Amino acid sequence: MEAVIDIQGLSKSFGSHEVLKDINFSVDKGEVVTIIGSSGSGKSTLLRCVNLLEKPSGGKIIFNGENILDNKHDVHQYRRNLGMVFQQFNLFNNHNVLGNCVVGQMKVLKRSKEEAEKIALKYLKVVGMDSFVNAKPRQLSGGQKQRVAIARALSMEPDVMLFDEPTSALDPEMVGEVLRVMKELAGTGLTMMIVTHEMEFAKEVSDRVVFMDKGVIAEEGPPERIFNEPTQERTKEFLKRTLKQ
Amino acid sequence: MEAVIDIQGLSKSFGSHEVLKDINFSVDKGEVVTIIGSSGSGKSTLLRCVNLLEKPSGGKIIFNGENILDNKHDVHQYRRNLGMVFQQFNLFNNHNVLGNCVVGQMKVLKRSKEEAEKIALKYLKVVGMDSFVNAKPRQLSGGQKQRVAIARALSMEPDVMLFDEPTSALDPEMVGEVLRVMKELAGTGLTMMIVTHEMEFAKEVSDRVVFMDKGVIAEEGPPERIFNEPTQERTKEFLKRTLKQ
Amino acid sequence: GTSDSAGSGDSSGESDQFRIGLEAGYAPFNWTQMDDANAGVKIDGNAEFAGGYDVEIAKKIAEGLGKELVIVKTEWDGLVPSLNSDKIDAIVAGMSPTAERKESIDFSDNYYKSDLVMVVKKGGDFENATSIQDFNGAKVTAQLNTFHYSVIEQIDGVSQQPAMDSFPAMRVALESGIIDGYVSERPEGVSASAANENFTMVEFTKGFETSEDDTAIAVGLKKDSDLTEKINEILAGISEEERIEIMDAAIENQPAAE
Amino acid sequence: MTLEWIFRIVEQYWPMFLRGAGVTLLIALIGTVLGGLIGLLAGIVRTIPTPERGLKKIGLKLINIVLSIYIEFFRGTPMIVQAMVIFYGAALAFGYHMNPIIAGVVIVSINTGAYMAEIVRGGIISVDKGQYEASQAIGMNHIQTMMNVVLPQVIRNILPATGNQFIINIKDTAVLSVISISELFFVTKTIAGNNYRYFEAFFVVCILYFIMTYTITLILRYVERRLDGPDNYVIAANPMDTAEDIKRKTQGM
Amino acid sequence: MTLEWIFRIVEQYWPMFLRGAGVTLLIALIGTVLGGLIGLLAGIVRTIPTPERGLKKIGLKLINIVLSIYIEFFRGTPMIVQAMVIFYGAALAFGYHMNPIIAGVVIVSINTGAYMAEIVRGGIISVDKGQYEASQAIGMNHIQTMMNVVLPQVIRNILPATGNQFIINIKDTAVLSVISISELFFVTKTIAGNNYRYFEAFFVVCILYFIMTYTITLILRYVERRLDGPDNYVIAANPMDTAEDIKRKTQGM
Ligand SMILES: Nc1ncnc2c1ncn2[C@@H]1O[C@H](COP(=O)(O)OP(=O)(O)OP(=O)(O)O)[C@@H](O)[C@H]1O
Ligand SMILES: Nc1ncnc2c1ncn2[C@@H]1O[C@H](COP(=O)(O)OP(=O)(O)OP(=O)(O)O)[C@@H](O)[C@H]1O
Ligand SMILES: [Mg+2]
Ligand SMILES: [Mg+2]
Repeated sequence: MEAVIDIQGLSKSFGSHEVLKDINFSVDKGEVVTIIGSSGSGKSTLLRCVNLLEKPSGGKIIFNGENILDNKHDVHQYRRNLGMVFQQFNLFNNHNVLGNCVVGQMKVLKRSKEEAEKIALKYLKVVGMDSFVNAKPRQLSGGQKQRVAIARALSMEPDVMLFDEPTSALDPEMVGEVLRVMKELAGTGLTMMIVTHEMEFAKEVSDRVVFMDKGVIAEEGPPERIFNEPTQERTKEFLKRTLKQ
Repeated sequence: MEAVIDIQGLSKSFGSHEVLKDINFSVDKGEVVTIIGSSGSGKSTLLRCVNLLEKPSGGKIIFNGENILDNKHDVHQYRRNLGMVFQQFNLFNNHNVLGNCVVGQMKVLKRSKEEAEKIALKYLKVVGMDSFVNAKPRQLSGGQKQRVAIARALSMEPDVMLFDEPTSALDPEMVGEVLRVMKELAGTGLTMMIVTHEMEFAKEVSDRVVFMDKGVIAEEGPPERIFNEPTQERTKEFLKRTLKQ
Repeated sequence: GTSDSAGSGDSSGESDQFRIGLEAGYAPFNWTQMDDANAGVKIDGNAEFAGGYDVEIAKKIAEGLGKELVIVKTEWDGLVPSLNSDKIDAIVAGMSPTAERKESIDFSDNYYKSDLVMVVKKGGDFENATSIQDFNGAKVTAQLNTFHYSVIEQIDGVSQQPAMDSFPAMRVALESGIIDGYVSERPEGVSASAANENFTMVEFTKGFETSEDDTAIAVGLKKDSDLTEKINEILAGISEEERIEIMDAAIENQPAAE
Repeated sequence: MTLEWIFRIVEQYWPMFLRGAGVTLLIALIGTVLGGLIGLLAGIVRTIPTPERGLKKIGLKLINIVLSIYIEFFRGTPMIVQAMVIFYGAALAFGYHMNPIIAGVVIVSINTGAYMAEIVRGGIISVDKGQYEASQAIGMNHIQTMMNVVLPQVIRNILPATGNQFIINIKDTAVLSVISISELFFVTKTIAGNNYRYFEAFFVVCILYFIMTYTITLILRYVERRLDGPDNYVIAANPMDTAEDIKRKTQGM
Repeated sequence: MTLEWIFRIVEQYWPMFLRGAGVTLLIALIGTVLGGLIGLLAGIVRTIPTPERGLKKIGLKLINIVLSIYIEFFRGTPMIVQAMVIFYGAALAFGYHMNPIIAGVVIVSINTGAYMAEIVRGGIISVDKGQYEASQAIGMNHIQTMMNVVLPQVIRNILPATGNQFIINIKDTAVLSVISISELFFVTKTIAGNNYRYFEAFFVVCILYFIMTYTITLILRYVERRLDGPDNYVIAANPMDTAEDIKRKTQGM
């Protein structure tokens, strides 16, 4: 299958602090890749590098055959293909729930107001937030914010979704629901990169699991193999502590 | 055993929107109560009412035999007995990691700088953040922030800890570690109210589980009973979806 | 300095100081200089010295009163309030004893009288005017709230421009061609044309009709001040020739003439 | 100061006072609005992320330098001097005689713009960086991000400082009398000079200033409350629908 | 305007210019600092949560009303009028003769305080509410919260607007000549009046103003960078320690 995103030798430093080191991996069209690893291992930074919110210190990101780190590349055009759900949600404070899901569609995708609202409502319904269209972000609970953030990203109908812990604030029931939606989306050919701490979730949803440790990819493979027969010492230790919990 | 916090007929409305309705329950000294329930059911609001960050619309909160909703009561004095870990962490942006854990001790508890730093480092070590003392909140990953928030609350050495999803941003391994610390703390007589979405965690850590649904306590009891033989229809449904996930 | 600061002294009549207020920026009546050349007087609470026609007259008054002269440098708008709040004993600042001013303060007898002139551009259409009527059609203005402005309407067919806030503004306006001339008094006109080669002063053989109150200048005093009488006596002792002499010396000594 | 004189002055000169106040308000209002727009524009430009490419980078750098010079120059020199240089300078250099009111509006706007640019900068700093990133992540370009997400939040935060600026403008227009604009302060000086009732005339003008500035304060407070929106929100369908209910309802989807 | 005259004026009068600039800078500096403190204090007071208890509630309400009157009154009236009322009024009414410089500092501080109070209000609005709540939750009272958590963040955000205020003060001290203060602008008018070289004298003063304001800008920018701290942080022990390592190390605890 064809790689949508191909990351080659990616590295990222904050000052002298090297957070990502020589990351190599690719994601195929329609594939669901989950990224696991301990806190601070660079998972969020990796996602942020992929959509260029952080400027990588080195390496290449090949998207549809082009290196988007090339200077000639239009960043905004590229980002339209990617949706992102942030770990901190980052809902637009000056818009209500509906506005959060509509503004990008209208301004970036130039959809009409009616169309944008129809699509927004569709995805708000999926996450169970359609009755809160009028609420401002500050009036929402943690889980509600996260669901709106998911709906906002989905409303843009991107090719690739980057989820940074999309279920951290959700109750298990909602996690199940989101899982169901994601599977549906994966079925429609949506490519996904998901950072998660929920191993069950990772097992269930992913085609491939990437285990990150201290800024490098320690191991990757299909979930069955990673979870049942990890080859690396670090992975084993991480999973041991995790699973016996 | 004696109740530390006794909540009687507590209610809370935002405008016409009633978020908590006639909540009654009490927490004994040294007890660990977990609060579960779906997103938006009022769990965070309940915790926020307990430490008066939200003013309850009605009811009583009896702490050590006194109704702290009485006008005569000194709110700040009362809050010193409570520690809180926020769902959104709310680290002080103008302090570094150490400063976050030290400022309250020095200003509120009037501890000396040396003592405060010693205690802060002790708890930062517990959450594995002692090597990040110089980092500013904006330089931390999600899980790192959450761990600092936990250390900050613990540094105040309160009688009662209110945790709002203390493990949402933690990797499973860290969750295990935090769990271990909490159990230790519970052993020392610390009382805890924990909102969580992780049923495993709730099962393992709590003496009692409270299930909230649409602003009311639908059911409460020891974890074994709630998880294995729930009596309420709503609880059953919530757990069914949850557990089969 | 004579006292440590301008406001600290108690300036009641019993003191041995004669405190006068002026702008020290209205040459040749009064100006500021860096040293005590030409018998300049130290400005209170300030490192500089004041000189000019007003200062010379004030010296004579102080001498006559047997008091030490203290000069308080104050913005024009602050002079009357300073006098009325006893921060100074007198205003000796080229101030005309107009009827309106007389409502809030008293004046001594006049100690100078000047004629109105028109300051125009050298080499311009109006350089050789002799009558105010020669300014028919000219764009003329004067300083706000002065009688200079109200006499402009005596010129037939004049294009009277809005009054301006200050002499500097008028000089800029004249230089830039926004106006053709401004009404002024002789000492200012002499000085302006001496200082700026582009300006010249038109003196009229057939000039403006003015009232004595407007063209003369006098010492401003607090209402019912017991100084008024004494100062009038002293001023009476300064002859017309002596005044002209002092003014000529002032025009000659003023900083711009260097 | 007598009450009688105050009434006499008001009675006799109220049309002059009103016209003066009108001119002042007009210049200050247009000046603040245009200045605010300049400030926001400067904010947009100054936050453009530095491009990689050589030429664009140099271009942006140049624009930023020009912007800095503009801000420092107009904040750094007195408005009265700017007014004289622009008004008389234009006449002197090009023989171009501007309409004084238009010149006044231009000067006040440019001047306010320099101050507003700094106020906006402070406002942008205080908006959470996550807001910018979230907009970028859904593909907005810099201008879209600023227009739709960042600046609306900035505007709300800098409203109090903008109110200050408006009030400062109302009072600072006084220096425009130097270019023959009959604004309120100059009118008052004229009236005072007519009567030599300085105290009374300035008392009246103080009250007029106060009325203008206080009205502005009230209007801005109202705008602030409007921007904050209701503390409450309306739940579209049934109140207290939680996830389950909605799921049940939308199961068919 | 000739270069020759500029040099002559500077040569002859530089000590006067310098002394005038010194007075201006002194008053503006102290005025801005004190005004800033007043503004922060007003910010603390205005954000005190309304107490439940009757008497305290009324007391707070009263204080807030007084504060509003202060702000609206001093923003709403020209500083020159305030200066005259305070300076000459004190002498007239109580026979109390203030030192003009002290009077000037007092007036500028009070005036700046009224503006800063609004700027601080904008700054407080823009600090995330969670910061306030987190401080409250660890038992800080209102003042501790404001001093240790909220205001430090506010100060950083309002620094650009404070720079504006400083610059405005430098220029606005000009009106204090009415109470016999020989500040820079008055000094310049004097020099211009002496020589009839208005263009040259005002050119010099513009340059002096510019030097002062630009220096302030540079200092404030430096302070901003200092407050922001390094973009990087030093990891205390080994770099790239992640949770496991530390856990391993601290297992013995
Ligand atoms: N300030 C507010 N104004 C209006 N409504 C609010 C406000 N804060 C919370 N709510 C509403 O109150 C309800 C309960 O919120 P709360 O944060 O307590 O939920 P929760 O149980 O903690 O959910 P989660 O698990 O998603 O964090 C939600 O419907 C929320 O929209
Ligand atoms: N702006 C920044 N400046 C300096 N260091 C940073 C910055 N952002 C992140 N880091 C550091 O980079 C490392 C990786 O952070 P990252 O957010 O990618 O972790 P993560 O794997 O997402 O962790 P978590 O599971 O806790 O969210 C952390 O040690 C963090 O402190
Ligand atoms: Mg992360
Ligand atoms: Mg919550």
